[in-house]
Amino acid sequence: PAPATSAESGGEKKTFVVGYSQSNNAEPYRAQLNLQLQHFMKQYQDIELLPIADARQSSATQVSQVQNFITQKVDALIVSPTEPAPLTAAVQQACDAKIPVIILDRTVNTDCYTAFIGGDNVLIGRKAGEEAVKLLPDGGNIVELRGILSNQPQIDRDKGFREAIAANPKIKIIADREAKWLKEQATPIMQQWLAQHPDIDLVYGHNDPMALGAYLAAKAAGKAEQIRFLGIDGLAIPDGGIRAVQLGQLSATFIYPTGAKEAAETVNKILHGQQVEKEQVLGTTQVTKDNAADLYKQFDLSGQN
Amino acid sequence: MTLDTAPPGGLRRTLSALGAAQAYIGLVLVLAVGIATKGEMFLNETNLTNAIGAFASRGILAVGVTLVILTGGIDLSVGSLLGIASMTAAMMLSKHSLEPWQIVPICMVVGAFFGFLNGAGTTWLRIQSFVMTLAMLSVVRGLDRQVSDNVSVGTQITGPDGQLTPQAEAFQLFGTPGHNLFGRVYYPVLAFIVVCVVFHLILTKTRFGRHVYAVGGNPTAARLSGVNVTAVTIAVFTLSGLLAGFAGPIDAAYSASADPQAGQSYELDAIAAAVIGGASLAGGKGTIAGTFVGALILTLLDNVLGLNAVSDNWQLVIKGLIVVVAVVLQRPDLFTFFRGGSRS
Amino acid sequence: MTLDTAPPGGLRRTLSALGAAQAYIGLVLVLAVGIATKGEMFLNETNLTNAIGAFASRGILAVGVTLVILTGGIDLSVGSLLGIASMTAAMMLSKHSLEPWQIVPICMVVGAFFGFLNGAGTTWLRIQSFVMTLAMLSVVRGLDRQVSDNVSVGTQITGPDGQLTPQAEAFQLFGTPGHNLFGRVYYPVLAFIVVCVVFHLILTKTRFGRHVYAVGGNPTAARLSGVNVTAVTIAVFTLSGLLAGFAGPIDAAYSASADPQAGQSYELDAIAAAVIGGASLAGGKGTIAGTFVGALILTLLDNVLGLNAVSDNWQLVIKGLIVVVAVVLQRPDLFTFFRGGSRS
Amino acid sequence: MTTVLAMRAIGKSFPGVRALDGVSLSVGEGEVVALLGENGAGKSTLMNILAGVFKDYEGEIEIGGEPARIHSPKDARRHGIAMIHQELNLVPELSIADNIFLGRERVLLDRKDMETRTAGLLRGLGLDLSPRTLVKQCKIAERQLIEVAKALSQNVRVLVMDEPTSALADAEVHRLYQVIRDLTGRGVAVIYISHRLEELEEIADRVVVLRDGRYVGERTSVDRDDLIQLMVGRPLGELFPRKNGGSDGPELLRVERLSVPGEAGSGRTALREVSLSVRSGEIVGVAGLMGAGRSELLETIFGAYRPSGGGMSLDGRPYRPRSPRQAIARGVALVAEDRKGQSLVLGNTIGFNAGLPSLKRFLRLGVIDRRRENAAVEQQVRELRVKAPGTRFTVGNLSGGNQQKVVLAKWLLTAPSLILMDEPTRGIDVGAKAEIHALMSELAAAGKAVLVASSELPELLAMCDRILVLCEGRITAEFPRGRATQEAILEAAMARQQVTTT
Ligand SMILES: Nc1ncnc2c1ncn2[C@@H]1O[C@H](COP(=O)(O)OP(=O)(O)OP(=O)(O)O)[C@@H](O)[C@H]1O
Ligand SMILES: Nc1ncnc2c1ncn2[C@@H]1O[C@H](COP(=O)(O)OP(=O)(O)OP(=O)(O)O)[C@@H](O)[C@H]1O
Ligand SMILES: O[C@@H]1[C@@H](O)[C@H](O)OC[C@H]1O
Ligand SMILES: [Mg+2]
Ligand SMILES: [Mg+2]
Repeated sequence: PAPATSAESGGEKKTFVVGYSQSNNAEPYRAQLNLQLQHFMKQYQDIELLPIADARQSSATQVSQVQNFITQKVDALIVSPTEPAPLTAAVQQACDAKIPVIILDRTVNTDCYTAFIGGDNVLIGRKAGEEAVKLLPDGGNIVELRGILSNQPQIDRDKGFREAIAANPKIKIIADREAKWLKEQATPIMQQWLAQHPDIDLVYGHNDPMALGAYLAAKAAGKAEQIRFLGIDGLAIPDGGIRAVQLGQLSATFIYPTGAKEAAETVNKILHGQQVEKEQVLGTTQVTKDNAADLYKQFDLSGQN
Repeated sequence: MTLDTAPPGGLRRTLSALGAAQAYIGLVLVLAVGIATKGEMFLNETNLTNAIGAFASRGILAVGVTLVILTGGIDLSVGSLLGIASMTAAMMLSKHSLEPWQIVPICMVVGAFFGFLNGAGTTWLRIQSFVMTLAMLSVVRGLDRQVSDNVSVGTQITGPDGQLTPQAEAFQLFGTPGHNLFGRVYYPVLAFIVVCVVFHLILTKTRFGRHVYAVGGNPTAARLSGVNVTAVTIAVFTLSGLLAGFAGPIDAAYSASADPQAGQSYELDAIAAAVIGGASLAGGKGTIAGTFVGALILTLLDNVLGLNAVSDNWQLVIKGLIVVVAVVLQRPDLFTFFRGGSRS
Repeated sequence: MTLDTAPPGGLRRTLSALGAAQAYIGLVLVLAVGIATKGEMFLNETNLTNAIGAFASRGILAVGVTLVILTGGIDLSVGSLLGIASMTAAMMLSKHSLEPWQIVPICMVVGAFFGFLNGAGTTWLRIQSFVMTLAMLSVVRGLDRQVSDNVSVGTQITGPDGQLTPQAEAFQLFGTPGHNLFGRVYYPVLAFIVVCVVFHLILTKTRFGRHVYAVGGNPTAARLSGVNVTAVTIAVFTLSGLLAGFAGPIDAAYSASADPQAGQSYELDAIAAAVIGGASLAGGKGTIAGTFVGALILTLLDNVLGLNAVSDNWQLVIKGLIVVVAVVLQRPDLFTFFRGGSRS
Repeated sequence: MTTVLAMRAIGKSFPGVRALDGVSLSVGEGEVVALLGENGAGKSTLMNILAGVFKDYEGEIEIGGEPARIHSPKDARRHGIAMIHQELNLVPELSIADNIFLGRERVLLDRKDMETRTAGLLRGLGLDLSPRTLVKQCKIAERQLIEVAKALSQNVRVLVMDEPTSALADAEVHRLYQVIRDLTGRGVAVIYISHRLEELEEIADRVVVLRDGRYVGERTSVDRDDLIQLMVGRPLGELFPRKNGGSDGPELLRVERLSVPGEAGSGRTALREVSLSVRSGEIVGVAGLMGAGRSELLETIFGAYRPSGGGMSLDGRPYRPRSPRQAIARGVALVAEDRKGQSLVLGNTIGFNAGLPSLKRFLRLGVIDRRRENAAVEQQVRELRVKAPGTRFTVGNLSGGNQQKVVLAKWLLTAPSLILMDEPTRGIDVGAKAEIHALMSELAAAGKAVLVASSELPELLAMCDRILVLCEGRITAEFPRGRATQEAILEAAMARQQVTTT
């Protein structure tokens, strides 16, 4: 067949196709990540991001999504695993198929990937713990709302937090329960805690929705003023943690970086044969009343796209 | 020749009253455990209101699902319908600043519309309701996530002055904890009770109610008696959707936001409430009173276990066991059923 | 006057073959879309193996659930049972270094045990299977989370030399992607097909199979025809549990770990496969072939939509719609059903 | 006499079956027309068309001279047509009153009114039941009368009764006649389907005969042989072939002081110290009024209920069946009273149903030998002359009588030594009835023992070597062949609390 006689001569301009498998779009944090990734990927003219594949919390679904992307022969693959182990073999398959893989946010148990980009949940937990120590100089009672117990971020956020509050032995975690990352689950749990413990000083939520669900319950009981609330995520959306800090509902939240920008950069470098750093651990920013407005502006993507 | 083997009137009445009381034994059991372990902390008004309020939107779904179950069908889509209704409510509030009293009917229409499609699919296309409503669950959840862009939409809308808008202020009365009608009545609880009373009356006092039971109890007989089986079936699915739509704003107000995942797996809770309350999935058998009791059992059980600080894992175990015990205890034939000799 | 009104043999066979072919129209539709849009990319062996492999454990659950549905019951606990079996497998491997061939029977016994309890509850305690298995779902999930301490247990166990232990190496053959028996056969797919064949034969060729259909079709008539209804019911629940136990190691190997949440909501997929395949939740109607087709429709649909990079929200919508279309198309009376006029 | 109803050139096809072809029928004011025909002749189908059960059919219907378009039960009701269907069509979970007014309630129920009117209707039919009683608590015969009450509660011009008496005993049947006469007196046209020719003699003004979906003629006088000739197209042998019964075979079944507790909830009668015996080669009848405990006696012998006292022996060995399964294993079979509820898996095929209790016979290495099974089923079904396109036909689509034959086939395939028959000829046409009677005789002649409960006294009188009479769960009389008369049996059947022996 005759060579293509298109306008751009030489066929030099190749478009790279990138696939991304997200563990669950319906979590606001991840929706935000998707939005940001699409935004930053657009900056690169020669890269096309396929519609994001949503595993809807199912590892099996996610494995087949990765396999589908291999079948489609994408040029690079980004994965935010639901869990480390299940995706390991699939990532290995991609690796065997010579597809560069960028792991976002949660790890896998193989080092056959090109780059890992993610937050440090132990660090975030520790920062939250340090803030708690600051907020409760004379000690106090903390209740902890946990994410899904088997999720690694939950484990790490708990671990870091407990390490940090050990600094003040008068600070005690008097109750903790699983609220599955959901606002709606946190409210009734907090209502029960308020009935059981008249002396709660601080609520530590493993994410902002849970902290805010507890806030609703405390506000209803007229105790919102005497209790402090800490969350994690710090999303720049109207319903997110930054706004809640601005409104004084949360004392602070900690930005769990999406890594979208870094992922886009990394993909671009890989596709153009440049070197990338294999482990890119992102820091966190504490959101306070003072920096909230700026941070919101910085991360707000609603006007763009 | 006929009734003479029955026990004399007085005794018979006592027995049948006992039979009815029997249905509440599961609930009494849960209440007893609550009072025994936590006394006033459990039994006070705030705690009970909180506990029932947390389940109210699912309770309302359960009423709709009961109607469907009575006709011998099932409705798995109610959780999704509640989800899209709560999203509709939050968007109407945040994007269009509609008044709460405008929002509720809109949500009900949205729910009823999808419910109607469920009914149309099961009757005109003759798809088993399990498949039809499972497909609807998927479709509606997809639409919900699409319109919301997967981002939760808050209902605490502030005006330029930083204060809640009047609409958002009023919307809180639908169930944001701490906001009561007339300073005393928690709307979700009230709404749940009113829905139960209304549908109890519909089922027991109206022609439509009889037809619902007839369609579930013996569809052929119903048809031959001139009951419009198709219309009744479509109606119950539509009502179930309508109630899910009605529950949407309550759910949104409760969380002060509409989450794209809102209502996920609520259908199981709703069906469980109906079935624990004595509804038979074979159709024709069940009552709203039973569903109400079933809902109370589920939510108070959660509450009691929570107040007793039972660990999350054991909560799951104990909850399963207590549901079994409650269901066995409230069998009307409990006293006779170990004696055997009855037809299987 | 008696058998002579039947159509001549040839015609009869053709008609009944057509009726059977009809059941596959939904599947053909999905295949056609896949081939039309993605051609070789869709139709190649690797892709199909991947697609079916992803659903295999749920497909196996669907076979067990079909048995239960055939008797007129339902089994909501299979997802939990798969979960605890996968946890059992991972723990046997990591804590006790058992050989894979020892692990599978242990998992099957675990599953069968809980399945037996389901059967005992529905028969001896006469609890509706929906409630009984929903309670079991909760109890078993709680136990699963308790024994695992809410931490997922990996199956890629390494020895002191940093290499996988021989047991862990072998365990991968149960379904870790990329590991094939004899370098060619992907075990989950093989296991699913074998389970289908075995249970197809059991249902069609044995007395037990007939009894399953009889119990679902009319339990009273079954009992009066000498069928031990209780035993059959207990047996189907036990088999359903057994199959969930069998699927556990597959799921663990597929994920290279047992997650305490593994199998969550698989029951809905399993029931959906059975019902899309033509099983009636009223009991007495359904086949394993149908369930197999139902499972294929579900998983290939996911695959086709994924390969076509349909956005996830629209995937949910389209999936729901296609399921409806597939179910309508594969009705055996499709050609006549718009003409109406059938009894009931 | 003015014509109230005219059906012209009615035709109806089902997949694979031409059920009706060009049938016409007219009925005048106050006239009782009987429809007669073999099982599967199309009687129910014709009447179902009239009652709006089917949307599609060929032909025309006129009511009171006006063309009537009847395509739904509602249409039928609007034209004043009410039908008592062959199979009971009540909603078990609803009360009698709710059932009677189902489909005709006011938007807001007027319970008081419904219950008062129901009480009146029930009284008129001699039923002493509260209108609030749930139908599931009523016995079959009571349910049948409730169906009658339901039809009567409407303002009818045409009343169709499809075998209304199949579950009724004599006393109730006579009350029903009275009701019919009241109606015809008021000008109502009645169409009456029954296989009991003696009933037609009493009640019908005219008999219309269908055969294979076609009209074959009509008579204004009931001449038995003539009608049978018209129905089956050939003369029939003797109706009751058993001439000189009696058996001196060994005792096969012995029941001694058997007691079973009753059950208030389901209206089950208690059995009190029932003793009886059946020899092989013997046919023993059980008579009694409705609710006397006949069905319960047979079902207990079959292992369906656990007795509270007494004992049984079979073939000289103790016999304590704890389930029907064990009874079947000992060579006992029960042709149950309610074929729809107790005997058939309606949604499955003839072959499935017929083979169910005898599968063991066809096992080879644990696997069912389909060919042997099919051959046996086909042969049995053919011998009983079941009218169906094949053994893979769905049982639920058979005519009532043919369903009953499938039940018989199913039990004959188990090769039983003791056959318990509960109303074995209910809903069976005369021809088939004669065949079943012949079959009973054959079975007895082959050394089997037959214990048969029936509400048709002529049948019992002609077929049985001995007749036992039950009243309120007690045996109140026993008559040897020849000594029994209808009067004596009825007297014993009503002999409450006292025992007579002859
Ligand atoms: N829904 C149906 N589908 C297929 N065939 C049917 C259906 N209903 C009736 N038939 C067939 O139509 C024919 C007439 O049946 P019908 O019930 O009218 O007989 P019948 O005269 O009432 O007999 P019986 O005396 O046994 O009640 C039979 O061959 C029957 O199998
Ligand atoms: N649990 C039950 N469920 C349904 N029907 C039942 C049940 N128990 C008894 N019956 C039915 O109730 C009726 C009354 O039975 P019983 O043996 O007392 O009467 P009978 O003498 O056989 O009278 P007849 O057969 O004339 O109605 C029978 O038809 C029996 O089959
Ligand atoms: O809120 C986030 C949650 O949705 C995700 O699954 O894990 C990290 C959390 O911060
Ligand atoms: Mg008939
Ligand atoms: Mg009887």
